Amino acid sequence: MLDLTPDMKLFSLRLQDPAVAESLHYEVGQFALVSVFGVGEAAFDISSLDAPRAALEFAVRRVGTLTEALHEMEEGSVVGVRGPFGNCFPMAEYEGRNLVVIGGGSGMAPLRSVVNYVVQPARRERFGQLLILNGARTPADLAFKHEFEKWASSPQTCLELTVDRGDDDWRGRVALIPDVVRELKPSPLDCVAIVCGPPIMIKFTLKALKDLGFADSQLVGTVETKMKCGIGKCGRCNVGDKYVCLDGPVFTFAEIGRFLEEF
Amino acid sequence: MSDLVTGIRAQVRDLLARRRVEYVVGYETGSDGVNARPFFAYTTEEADRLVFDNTCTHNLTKYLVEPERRGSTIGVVVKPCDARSLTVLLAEHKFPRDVVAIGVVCPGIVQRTREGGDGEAPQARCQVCDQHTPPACDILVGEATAEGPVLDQFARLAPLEAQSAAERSAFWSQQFERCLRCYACRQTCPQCYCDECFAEALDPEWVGVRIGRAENWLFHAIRCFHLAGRCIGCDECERVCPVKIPLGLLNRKLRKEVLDRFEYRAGTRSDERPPLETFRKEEKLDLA
Amino acid sequence: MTAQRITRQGLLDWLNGVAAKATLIAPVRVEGIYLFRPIVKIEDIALDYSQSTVPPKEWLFPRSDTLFTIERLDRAYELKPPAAAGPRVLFGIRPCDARALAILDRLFLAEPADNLYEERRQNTVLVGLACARQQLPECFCTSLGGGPQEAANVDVLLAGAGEAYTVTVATEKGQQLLSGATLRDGGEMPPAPSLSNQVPTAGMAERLRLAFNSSYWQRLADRCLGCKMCTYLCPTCHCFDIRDCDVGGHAERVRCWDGCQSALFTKLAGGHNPRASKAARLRQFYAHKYLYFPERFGVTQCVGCGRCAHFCPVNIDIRETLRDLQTLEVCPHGSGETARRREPVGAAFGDSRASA
Amino acid sequence: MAQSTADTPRTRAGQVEPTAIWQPRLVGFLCNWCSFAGADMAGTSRLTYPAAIRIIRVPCTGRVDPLFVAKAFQRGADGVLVAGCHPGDCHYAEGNYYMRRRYVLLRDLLEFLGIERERFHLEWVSASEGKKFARVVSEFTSQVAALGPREPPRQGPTELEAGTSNE
Repeated sequence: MLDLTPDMKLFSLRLQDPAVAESLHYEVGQFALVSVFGVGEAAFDISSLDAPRAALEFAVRRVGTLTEALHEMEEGSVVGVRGPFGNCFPMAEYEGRNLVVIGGGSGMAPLRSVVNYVVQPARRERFGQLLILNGARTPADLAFKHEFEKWASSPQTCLELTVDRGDDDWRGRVALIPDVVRELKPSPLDCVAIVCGPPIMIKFTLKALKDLGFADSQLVGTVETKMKCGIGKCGRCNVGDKYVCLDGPVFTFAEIGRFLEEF
Repeated sequence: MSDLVTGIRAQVRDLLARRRVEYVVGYETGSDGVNARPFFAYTTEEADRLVFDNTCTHNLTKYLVEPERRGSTIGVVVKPCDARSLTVLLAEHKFPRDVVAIGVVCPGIVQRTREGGDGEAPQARCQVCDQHTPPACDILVGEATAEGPVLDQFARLAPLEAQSAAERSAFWSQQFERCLRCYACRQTCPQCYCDECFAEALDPEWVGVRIGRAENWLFHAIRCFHLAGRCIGCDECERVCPVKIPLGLLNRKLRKEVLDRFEYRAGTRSDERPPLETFRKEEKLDLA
Repeated sequence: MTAQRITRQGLLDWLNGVAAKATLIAPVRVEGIYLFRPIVKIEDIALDYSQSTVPPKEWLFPRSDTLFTIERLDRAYELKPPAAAGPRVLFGIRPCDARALAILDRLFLAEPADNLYEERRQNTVLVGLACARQQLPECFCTSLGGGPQEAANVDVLLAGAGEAYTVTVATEKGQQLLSGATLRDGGEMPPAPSLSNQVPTAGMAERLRLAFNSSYWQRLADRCLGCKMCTYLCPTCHCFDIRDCDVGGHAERVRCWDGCQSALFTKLAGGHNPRASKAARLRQFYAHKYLYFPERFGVTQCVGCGRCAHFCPVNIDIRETLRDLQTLEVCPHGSGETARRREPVGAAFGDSRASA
Repeated sequence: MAQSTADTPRTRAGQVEPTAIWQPRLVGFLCNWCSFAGADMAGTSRLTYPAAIRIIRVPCTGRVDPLFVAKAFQRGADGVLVAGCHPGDCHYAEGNYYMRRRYVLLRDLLEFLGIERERFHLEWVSASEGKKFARVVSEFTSQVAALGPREPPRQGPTELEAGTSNE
């Protein structure tokens, strides 16, 4: 367990059964359901990479009873995990292209694995330029600070940080993400933009990107809806005709744009 | 067309034409061509779809407390009992905004049981109704009539009250077992308007998600108590219950005790505080 | 399929035999309504029942279902599965409700299959009871390809009333169940009742797509109370919630019915609710049945039983909605409001309603 | 599972144990300023009273939500005691006056639901009335004991579900 922000922790899960741990395989962007027995179960995006093999990691913000219980747990506690579920970022398709990765607040959680996938030294040259835009309410709320140096020092990579409200020590940007997008003007040419964050931020960031010439098919995001079963039966997570647990959580906005009202 | 219908339509047309209200909640004829259903009239033309007859059972004041309507100026058609709901809501300061109450003199509402039966008999509440002219309304439609004697509202309770505690416990256990917790009783009740219902609160989770007897018991017991001194007796909770739980009995019981102990009838006087919101230091309430 | 005859007494005798070997679940009259309940006395079965208020789906997909119990051990948990379901016979199921189970099968048995549902389904024999008359004034099964005497989704179908019933054996399972019944050859199907409702359902998926942003939903939702009755009484609604609860000293993970008409259904822990309005939730009810489910499973998720319309406290009538959607003037998505902005709901019924 | 009846004692887990002497399970909501102090006084004065009562301290009887009481009964309490400052002595001036009204109505409702009125008791106990507290608990315990165990609304699966009584 690692404190990422005042209300966000990174949890590392080690599977008890070595055989299951051995056979576990997951892709960038998939999610799993984590159980705190006696409290309940909820879906979280997996924040770690399958290879090189490490613990299963989830970045969890404290928002409700389940996340509260997770945050209260001690190192070495037992939780349940079901998964992996859902689709993934088609990382192979992105090879050779430029990437813009925009995360707002806890929206950075699913994007961390995208960034870490790309900045792997062995893999880095397969991708073009990487722009990471990480925004949060305050400097303290910026997650994954412990990895900023690794990200920023990767070749052809630019890490931009922004906050809504600075503090005495903050020397960086104080601006909303959509405004930063307009300022940085990433080129839509041969580029994919991956956006994740609160709905209101997504709405305005997408608009800013579209104004720069990005097409819906170049705009990718992960969608967060309430989810119970993870296998398409509980009937709760749909955005229009797409079920987040089966068809998502990764969507291009060409796919769900017409149902945006529901998201 | 009855005079009541003509009167309502004229009043609503006028309110809408003058832009006194954004829309009016009233009744129109439903899909079976017989029974009324709620209708929201936004235009003067739509005012002509409004009806009023002995099938207008819904208590439309429910719509006034919906969070989605906050900030709107609304007209609402009220029967005398619905007007009592409105009085309760006003006393509870649910309306910082403007409401225009169009009161209708009520002939009594028929049962229309779903399995046929004696559908034309008056509803239980109407059989003992002693208020046919709505009190405290902005507009009155129909001729105010002299009220008859006050009738025994609580005769229906007697058989159950005569039973032993164990018998009553078994009775309610059987009733609540059927409950699906669809929450229609709560959703139709104008006096149920909490932003977060205790029944669905997660922290702490008072009731529990299980749709079972113990959970259902707690839900109905507390929902009823939350209506103590506030329930005006429209019995809509009982009408809407798909599995026919006699919820009207529960609310009637507390209405009776509130009347006996505090001489209070919800919604009849706007200058009196509800019994659980106040106290008298000297009262003993049959306690030691 | 072969048709045979059985007398009323023969039927009751056979059911007595069935009840000795399996849990017999059948419609009984409770407080003036019909519900499917385990039968203690065969005479309690309401052979001539009108539609059950709660559909028999609750015997395969119960309102509360324990997924497992949780025992806390030292630094670990033990998860125990619930006791297995025994053999059951669901007697008297109406063709529409049987068809609804076939629809639920598509969902619950799709990989990965829901093992609780699957186990119960395998252990349940369905004995259908054809409709001798229209069950609810609002039912419209024939508009969705079903029928009051449809035998396709049951193991055995009985038709008739009073003293004699025609028996149609539809499956091997049904044949086995009937061994021991006193059957006579030469049963003849009684005439099917004529149904009063024909509702246009063709092309509904496309109509719903077009009407996605229509203000129609807002008008319809105006009177919606936001209860979950329509979803709980629907024989094909399957949405559920999963939570852990403390039951007298130990915890259980429970799956319970939940419905899309509740504001809490989609509300996230952080407070955001993607379906924040009654209009969006009501649209979800119809779109799920006539657009999303058909896209995924190839069938409409509605059998026309009419319960949602019949029991809705404020007369939100699916027949009317489907008719309205057919005639609604809608602009393609994205353009927002329709030309007739305040198009009143229920226009399909014409002006007859306006004169009181 | 065997259901306990009026004459068969049972343990916390609800099993029938013919040899044990049945003690009612009671919940006491005590106001912090008077009755909880009164209970303390009873303790320090070495007064004995039945241990069947589980005490929950509340800031004031006015804080006792009917939900607390109903929940206690739902989860199997045989009796619920609410005790607080005497009228006129409330630390918050008037909390107990509100509770007094709430109590009588809640008792009426619970009785109508099948919970005998003797199972729900309100008493005024001041900080100095340790003796009274011990007496109240003793009397309430025997009063509830005389009624016998209450069958709480059944928890867990009902016969509408798999694996239970009807199968």
